[in-house]
Amino acid sequence: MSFLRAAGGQSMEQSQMAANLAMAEREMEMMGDMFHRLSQLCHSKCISPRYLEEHLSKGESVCTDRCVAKFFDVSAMVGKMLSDRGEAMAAAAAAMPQQ
Amino acid sequence: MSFLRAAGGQSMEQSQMAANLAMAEREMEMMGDMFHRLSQLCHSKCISPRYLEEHLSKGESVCTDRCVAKFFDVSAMVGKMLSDRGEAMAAAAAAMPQQ
Amino acid sequence: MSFLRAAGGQSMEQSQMAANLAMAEREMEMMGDMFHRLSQLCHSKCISPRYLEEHLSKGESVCTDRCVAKFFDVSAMVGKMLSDRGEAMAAAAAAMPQQ
Amino acid sequence: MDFSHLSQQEQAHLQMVVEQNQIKESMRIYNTIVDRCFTDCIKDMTSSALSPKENTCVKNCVNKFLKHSERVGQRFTESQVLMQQKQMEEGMAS
Amino acid sequence: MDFSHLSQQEQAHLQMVVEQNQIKESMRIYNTIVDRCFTDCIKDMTSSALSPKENTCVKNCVNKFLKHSERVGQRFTESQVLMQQKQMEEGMAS
Amino acid sequence: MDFSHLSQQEQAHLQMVVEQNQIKESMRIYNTIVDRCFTDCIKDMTSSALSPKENTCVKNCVNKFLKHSERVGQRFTESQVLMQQKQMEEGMAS
Repeated sequence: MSFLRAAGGQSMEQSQMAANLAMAEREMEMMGDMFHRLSQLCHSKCISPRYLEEHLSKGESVCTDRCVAKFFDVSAMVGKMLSDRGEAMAAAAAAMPQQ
Repeated sequence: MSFLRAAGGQSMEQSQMAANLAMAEREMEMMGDMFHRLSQLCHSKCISPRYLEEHLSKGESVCTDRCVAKFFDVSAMVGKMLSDRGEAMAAAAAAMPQQ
Repeated sequence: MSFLRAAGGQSMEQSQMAANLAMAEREMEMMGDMFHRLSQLCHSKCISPRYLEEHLSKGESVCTDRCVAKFFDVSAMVGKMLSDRGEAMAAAAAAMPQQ
Repeated sequence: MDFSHLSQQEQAHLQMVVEQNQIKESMRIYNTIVDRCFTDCIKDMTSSALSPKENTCVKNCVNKFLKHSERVGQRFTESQVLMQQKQMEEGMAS
Repeated sequence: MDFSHLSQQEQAHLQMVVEQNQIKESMRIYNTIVDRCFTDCIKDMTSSALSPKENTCVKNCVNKFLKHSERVGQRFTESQVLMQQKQMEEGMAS
Repeated sequence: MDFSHLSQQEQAHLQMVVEQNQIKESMRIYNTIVDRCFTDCIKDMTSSALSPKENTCVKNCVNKFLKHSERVGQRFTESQVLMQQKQMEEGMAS
């Protein structure tokens, strides 16, 4: 973030701004990563690897729609389980060696 | 790029230099990533996972050569298709959620 | 490392400090990556993907213990083979755990 | 994502970041397509040239990949909108 | 890892880095679990809602994943300790 | 890659970047080998020690991996050179 660095002394607003931007950037990156994973998973589940046709078949289209819906359901479920465990999650992070 | 930062006011040449370096660095990184993917793909296609021998067999060697050639052909073909669609590619990027 | 940048002229101790921190950070990141790979590999080797039960079975537990032991053995073996050959390779092996 | 809470200067900077992101995203799509279509279509290593069959397979694979991504993108966006509405309603209710 | 050779200021900074690392690590664990449990448990695409069977499978998958990680973590830490002891002994001997 | 258009100072900096890159690259190779050889060679979990058969398998796997990488590298470099020549010729022709 070169323009931030250029901006001499870091005032209160500037560091707030930097924090906002950093968060927006991270959010964008996370969205991109999620979309990538989702696409990969649903491609594997729904697209036949024989490629006799360049269009999505009816079956492939419907499968894709359902796959996306289920992916979000599973994501929400896992997210809830992890936050319910709160500490267990911290434990999982603590199982991470050498902090 | 700490030495660039150290260099007080950013003159025209300096920012040009930074841009050159950044591009060279990115190019190097891309080359490394491509080589890694290529090696992985051709290992999967050509190397028998039984490892009875430490040398490449004649068949594995020839397979590897052809695999590399085909990888570049497929890469070029995909690259051409994507740039021909130009906009379709932009569409693919636009399919990326919420920019 | 913004606080380092803030710290005006870079004294000898400061650049030493930066180097120490950078190394500690890299070490931490490497540990995290290694733990991730190890977990993934041993999950594939030991955990049945049918999930009829939420607890680790006796067999899965024992398998996991042995899997971790074997992973370290293979890592050490590969590290030794790489450092025995070539100098460029040796740098990598030296950076690795199991020094 | 809603960025209306950002200042004008922030939005200008974000614009630049978004563009860099798109380049990176395009590279990722390109690499993903090559990996997927190479893996699925290239089976025959008796020649170093692509066979007509492999050629057709790669073409279909690329087109199908893009159509699939587009469809996933549509569903993805819809889900995001739904989730945001739900969050807003919950916000109102409380 | 032993960080006692770092200065106090370094340790404060490291603390911050460690925290950021934990967030990144948690995200990685979350993504890995979703990918693994989705791949292993979601087989039936005749409906867009999770079946009771899929539901149970995901629950078991998540819990088993966490227990497995914990066990790997224990063995991992033990191995690290052993290696460090060995290194110290070798250091003494020389 | 041709870097002759860079200034001397740029080349010195690039040198450093190249070295850091090599370390990262070496780490990636090391990790890739361990993952591949562990996956392909370690099948038997009835003991926590490597069997002689597993031992031999890992040795062959590592050596074969390196020989394969080397061969891919040769073909890769040749292709790069060919492509640059082609680009130069096209540049001349236009």
